[in-house]
Amino acid sequence: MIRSSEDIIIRTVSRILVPFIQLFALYVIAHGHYSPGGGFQGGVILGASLVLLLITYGPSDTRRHISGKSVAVFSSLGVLIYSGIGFICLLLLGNYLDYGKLSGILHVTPAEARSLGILGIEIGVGFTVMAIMFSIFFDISSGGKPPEDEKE
Amino acid sequence: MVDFIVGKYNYWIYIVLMMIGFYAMIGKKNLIKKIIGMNIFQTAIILFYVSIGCKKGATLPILGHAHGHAGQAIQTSAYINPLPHVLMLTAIVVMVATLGVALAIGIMIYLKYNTLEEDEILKAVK
Amino acid sequence: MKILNLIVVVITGAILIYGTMDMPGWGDPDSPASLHVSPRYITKTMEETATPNMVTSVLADYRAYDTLGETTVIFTAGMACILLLRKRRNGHG
Amino acid sequence: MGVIVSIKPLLAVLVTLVAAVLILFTGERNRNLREFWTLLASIIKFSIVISMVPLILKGNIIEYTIISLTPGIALQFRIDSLGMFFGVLASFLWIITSVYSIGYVRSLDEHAQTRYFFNFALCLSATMGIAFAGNLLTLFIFYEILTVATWPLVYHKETEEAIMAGRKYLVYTLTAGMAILFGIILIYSLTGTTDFKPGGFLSGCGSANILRFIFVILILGFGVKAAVMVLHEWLPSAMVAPTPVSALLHAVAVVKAGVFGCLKVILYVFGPELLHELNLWLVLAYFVSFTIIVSGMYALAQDNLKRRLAFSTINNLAIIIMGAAMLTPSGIKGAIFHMGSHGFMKITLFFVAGAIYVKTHKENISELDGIGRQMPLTMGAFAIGAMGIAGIPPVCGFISKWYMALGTLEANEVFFLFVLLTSAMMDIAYFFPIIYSSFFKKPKEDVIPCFNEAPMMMVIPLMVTAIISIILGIFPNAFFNFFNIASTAAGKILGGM
Amino acid sequence: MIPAFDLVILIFVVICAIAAITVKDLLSAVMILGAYSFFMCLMWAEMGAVDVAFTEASVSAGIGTVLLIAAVYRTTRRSKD
Amino acid sequence: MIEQAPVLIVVIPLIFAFITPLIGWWRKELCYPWIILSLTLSTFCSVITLLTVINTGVIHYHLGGWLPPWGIEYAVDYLNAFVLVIVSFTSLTVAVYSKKSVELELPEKTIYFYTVFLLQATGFFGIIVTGDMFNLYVFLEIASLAGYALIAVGEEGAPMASFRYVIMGTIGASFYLLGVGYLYMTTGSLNMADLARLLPDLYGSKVVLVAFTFLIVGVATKMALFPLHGWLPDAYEKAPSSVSALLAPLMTKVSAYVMIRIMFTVFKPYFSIEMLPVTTILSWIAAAAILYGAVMALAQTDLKRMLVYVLLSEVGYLVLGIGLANKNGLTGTILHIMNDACMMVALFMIVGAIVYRCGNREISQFRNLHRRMPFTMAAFVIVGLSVVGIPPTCGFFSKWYLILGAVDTSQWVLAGVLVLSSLLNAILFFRVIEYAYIEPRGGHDNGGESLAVVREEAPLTMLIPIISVTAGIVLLGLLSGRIVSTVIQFAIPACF
Amino acid sequence: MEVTLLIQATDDSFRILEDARKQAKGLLDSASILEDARRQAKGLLDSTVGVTSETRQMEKQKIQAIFKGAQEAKSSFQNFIATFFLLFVFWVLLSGKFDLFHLTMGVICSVVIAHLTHDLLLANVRVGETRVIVRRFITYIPWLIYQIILSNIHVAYLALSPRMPIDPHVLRFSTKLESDISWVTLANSITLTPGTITMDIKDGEFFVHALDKKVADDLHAGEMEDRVAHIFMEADHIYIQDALDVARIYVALRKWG
Repeated sequence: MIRSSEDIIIRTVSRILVPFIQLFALYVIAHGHYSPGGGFQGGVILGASLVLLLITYGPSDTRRHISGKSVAVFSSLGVLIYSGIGFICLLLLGNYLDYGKLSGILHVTPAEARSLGILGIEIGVGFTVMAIMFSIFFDISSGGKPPEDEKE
Repeated sequence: MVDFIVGKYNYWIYIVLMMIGFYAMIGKKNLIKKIIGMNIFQTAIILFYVSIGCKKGATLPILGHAHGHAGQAIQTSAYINPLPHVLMLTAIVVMVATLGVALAIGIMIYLKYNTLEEDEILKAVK
Repeated sequence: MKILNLIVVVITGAILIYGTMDMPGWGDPDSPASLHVSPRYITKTMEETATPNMVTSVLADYRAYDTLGETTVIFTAGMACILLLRKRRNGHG
Repeated sequence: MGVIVSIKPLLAVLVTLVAAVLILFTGERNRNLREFWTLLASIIKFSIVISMVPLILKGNIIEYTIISLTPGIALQFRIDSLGMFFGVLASFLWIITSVYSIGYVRSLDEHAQTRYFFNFALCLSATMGIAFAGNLLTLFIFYEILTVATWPLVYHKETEEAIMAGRKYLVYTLTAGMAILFGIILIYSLTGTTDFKPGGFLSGCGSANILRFIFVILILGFGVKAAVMVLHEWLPSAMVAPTPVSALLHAVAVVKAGVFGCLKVILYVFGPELLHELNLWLVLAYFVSFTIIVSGMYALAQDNLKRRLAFSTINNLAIIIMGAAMLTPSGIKGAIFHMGSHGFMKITLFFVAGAIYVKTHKENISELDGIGRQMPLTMGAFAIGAMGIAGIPPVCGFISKWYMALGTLEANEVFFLFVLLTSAMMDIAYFFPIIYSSFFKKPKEDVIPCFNEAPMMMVIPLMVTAIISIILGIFPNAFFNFFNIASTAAGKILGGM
Repeated sequence: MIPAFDLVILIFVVICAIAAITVKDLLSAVMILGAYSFFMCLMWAEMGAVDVAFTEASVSAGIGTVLLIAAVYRTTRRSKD
Repeated sequence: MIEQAPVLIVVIPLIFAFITPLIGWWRKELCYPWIILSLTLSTFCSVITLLTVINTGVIHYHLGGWLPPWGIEYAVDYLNAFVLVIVSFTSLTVAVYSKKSVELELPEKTIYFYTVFLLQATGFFGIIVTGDMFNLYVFLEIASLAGYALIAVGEEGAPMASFRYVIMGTIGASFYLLGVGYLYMTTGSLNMADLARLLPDLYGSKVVLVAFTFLIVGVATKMALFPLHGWLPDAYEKAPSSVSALLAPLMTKVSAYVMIRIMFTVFKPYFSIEMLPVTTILSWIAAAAILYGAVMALAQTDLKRMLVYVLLSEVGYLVLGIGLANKNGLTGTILHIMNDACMMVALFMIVGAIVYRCGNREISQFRNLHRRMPFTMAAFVIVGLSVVGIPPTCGFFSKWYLILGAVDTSQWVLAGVLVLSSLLNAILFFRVIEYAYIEPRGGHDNGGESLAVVREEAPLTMLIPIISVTAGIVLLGLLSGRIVSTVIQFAIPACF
Repeated sequence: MEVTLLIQATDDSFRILEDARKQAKGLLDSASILEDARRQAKGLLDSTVGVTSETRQMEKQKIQAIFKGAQEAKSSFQNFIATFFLLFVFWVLLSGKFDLFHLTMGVICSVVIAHLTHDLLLANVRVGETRVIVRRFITYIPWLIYQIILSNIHVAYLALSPRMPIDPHVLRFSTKLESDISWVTLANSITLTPGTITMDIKDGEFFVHALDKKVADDLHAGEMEDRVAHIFMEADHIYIQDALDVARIYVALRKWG
């Protein structure tokens, strides 16, 4: 189903908008501490920008920006960052996800360590959500057809 | 009585929405319609939760000018209860995840039976 | 069948309305939900997590494990969609 | 009068279990080895059981607790005289049946022999468990194993008829099992224990109606295996099974397990005192007298030899229960001893039926004219068995029936004496024509009027059992103090009275 | 919180919900659902739940609608009810 | 690290699941040992947890170092720990078993299958171990989503079955969520222990009543209790065999666990018993479920579908014990959680093995199966006996406690239903055994092996789990007294 | 490499053009008295124009091809830098926080996004003086607004007049614009103007729905197109009317080359 859009307007506008959308997504992730938003919303927006690319430029062009493999790597990587941060706390003799314990290795106060921990997991969430949203959209819109030109 | 009805109109609306969604889930035959109903149903629950968190006269659950306020004591009643919001973030995520899986299954069904009507599919399965 | 569905729906609605009767008023700052657990999130968020956005601090710290679960839900959904729909041209995959 | 903890009861049960597994793994590849396992196990088992007899006779109780099943109930073996009696009987008859089965299956070249021997061993294991069980739950566990293990033996022939018989058997026995379970649970919730106690442990617990209800469902439950009339239907159908199986079913394992269960319920759970109090014994006795009379009549009407034997079995089992239901020393003594004597006699009769079938493929009585000339040893044994069943001295049946008759008198119930005598007359009426026609009637064309016995593997066991029947009739204590075991059991139960 | 505004949105939401499940054309239904989500998120924003509103806007009204549209394109717009 | 064991039970398979796709790309065949490793570690941790609980009592683990009710708490008591051990062992067994059947049924999707499979197990662990109402919901959804996907990749008709499961499952989960919301609204807490402390003052409130209703209905939907069971038969019948083997035993057991938690931990037992006639209603529904399941099973000609209905009936047993609400009844339920998990997992694995070898599940096609697959069929016989309730297999003992519980409350009809269902089960299973073992000879018994059947036993990765679970069934039966006295009697709420 | 080739090629083409023009002019001047000479000169001029349009077509393709390759080789880094700055400005506008932490974060994010999308934001833009384009674009906007107001009034008149004299029809015209960005600007301008909507663009052909004749005529007049072309320094005038601008491009190209 997905093929590159013929409509020049959509192509051009999305081409120009995508970087800004993505930056906005990162902004949302990074500023989750101060304003609404966070990893999840940012991730969804990132995913949406990729979906936009996919719709307008088709799978092959989109893969130049994010390949099928890196989607899957990102989806695993994100949750791994999250659970990994939790696990590091465990190694630092804290409970699981007890970021306060990170203050020891980050040389900041526990509250700030928690803040940084939050940022860390937001990033993880963002990765996963982005990759998964993209991949779900890809699967649903392609409906089971194998991607045309994916290299295994 | 009037107070009872007016004072909780949020809850009434949420019940109405939920019933609409619920009916679509169990009463409609079209799979996409069912999914739409599911969406409405879950959104209604989220509305309910958000209504729980509301506080009259309170502001967003973000400490305004955090650095400036450092010295002052924070009034609990000044901020909306953040916990239901957190829960609902999770619920929304769950919602979209369910939506994705449901759609994927719906597409599988369509690819196999070329229809989205439940009765026709059941006929085809047999 | 339609009637049956409607009846189920109406019964559920009736139960919900019944429950609504005892609910604390909407937006009441003294409702139990606002008094028991959440005050700590509101008052201590800066002090304990250095994060002014309470939603974020609760989401990613106090109840971080829920969020891990939530991310896992998304991950599961993604894997599920791949499992359900993606077909590989060759067996290796 | 001490309690001795010993692992022997467990060993006695396990030996056969191990044998069963070995049989299964040896399979068809090495028939001799497989049957060697059977024989070896049976002999080991018998010697283990026998080694415990002296202790029991001294009045001891042998106990072994394996594991706690629920609070208050353990998987426990406790051997007293009654259990010992049944144990000795079963383990001894297994040796003989094994020998006979080997002869039987080999000469008929049966299919699925491994399964046959496997289930046989399993049955015996379960029977031992029943005999040695220390409480109702343990007994029930082995009882159910027995039920399931016997089923493949019933449908063994795998004809349409055999399968139907198997189904019938299962329906009856499993339903009964559930009734028993329900009864046990009621008892447990009333008393918190199910340990057997000579003279019963239920008195004083619960209202009379509940106790009556428990008694009824337990007796009905065990009564199914004991083939009490109206619940007997499975037994004649199960006669399609191979003859050694019938012999085992009817003489040793299954029906005796049922009767044993009834006895346990009557004597060890409720106890004479309580039964008197609740007036249940009389009801029970009337109930089984009905069986005695009707089954006798049925037996007269049968032409198939094994079916006739089956109804005779029903008759005798009912007699045993009736004897016990008298709740008098002689009655109980007679009942217990009749378990043994009937076992020896009936197994003889079934062996004979099997031998005839193996040799001539005949199953109907009307075809047996003159067969005595062809198979004199076999038919001689048959005559001894038949006499014993009918209660003619010097065969052992006489002694047991004598005691039971005494028991009825002690209980002052002449009616039951009359029932006993009537049944004896019927025994004569349905067995003696066979003996007469087989020896004195003119043989039919296809009977070869010369000595032509079944294989020795079959004839020797049936001769042995016949001879033992006679010996027991003359010296009741000859066989490992057989009679003494029975009388100590009776004494202990009534000790409290 | 402005009650009138609140009430108007709530009514819109209900109308959208009913329309979404009654419209026979699936694509329209999905679009209406998107509108429903959007109104919902407006309402939440108005109730102070900015985070939830943001998420709803990006997820339900955004990705969710996109997924539904993709699915409808992939399958069929026709619906019997 | 021992004090971290409760969280490791969940976190290890979680992390492993995240890595599984990566591993799968590197070496596809490593996925299988990878998840086995993960589940083994998890099982190990759960056993450690159980031992710790037995030695030192209830474990409280505070995730993120936040004290409850502010943070999420793992509260592991006897009940949790026991169910955890069961669930982890079962999932490990099924994981070992799944190798061949996945290779056969889903050759192209092994990586993702194993990933989702592991996530499914993780979801179960998370549900059981948590002490927080909302956390439970999250893990419930993980398990459900994974379940939807795993079912949908089954045979013909599976997607539709799965779709109906999605709808019903979402309704159930949403009702649960709604119930949690109502509770939160009146108490302001999500922690189970905290709720248990706060709720008694509010028992008169209509909100609490509604919350309770919705929680129970939600869980009952997930559990497929009788009137809400519509999704279950198709879903579990059509799923791939290893998925049925995982989901069918565990989803219902886990839901039963949740139901016990809600009824007797979050709410005080007297609320569930006296304030509302819940337990009475539940026990009658359960009785209906038992009979319905057994009768429907009788009507089936397909073995797997028959087992699915048997499962419905087993759900009835579980709920019946809860509904009886006394010591024996609950003991029965908890014991039955273990026993039924073993029995169902064994049965569904056996069906899978039969399908693997013979390719069909019609009972009437089972002729000579005992020659073809002697060990599998022997296992089937033993498991069947256990389901029927023949001692000394474990199925008997749970039934024993349940009947005892029914007798204790003088619910004669319920006791009668239990007994009757045993008989119906007996008919069911002996019918199958008859087909598999008896080769009818048209009247003549000439003997000899007339039909030469090639012995074709299931592959070892299938056979070993089947045999070990079967052995476990007998062993657990014999050990049930020990289990009851060391674990279960402490798992029952103190007031019984 | 490409750049030198490119320059040579364009230089060649221009030399031809200039030659032809000079020739024609000279002929026109010298033979102004003679009627037939003038006619001859006119014919020559016509033929040169014919030649030019042909060669222009060829050259255009050739140049475009070369331009693309050249751009890729040359500008990926420059694009990256430009994108980065654009994005960073955007970030700062969004964030409004100027502490080190957030700025660092902004830099990191911008770098990442710029790396990922440098070929999107500034891709495909014909080489032109950015400053010129921006300046022209800004001056274009007031004009556009003016147009919008005008047509607003017109449409209001149409809508409010009792007869409703609308005459909807679809215009189809091919444009002289070349780059997608200019197409999009034109299309959006058309759409923004009330009364007209761009329905589709296919291979440089616009399909525009117009509300009545007057608006359609306005469009046909091509002023808007010309202005857009002017912004992006495209179409014919790149060769003739905007030689200066073009020259500037070459200067720039030489500098980069």
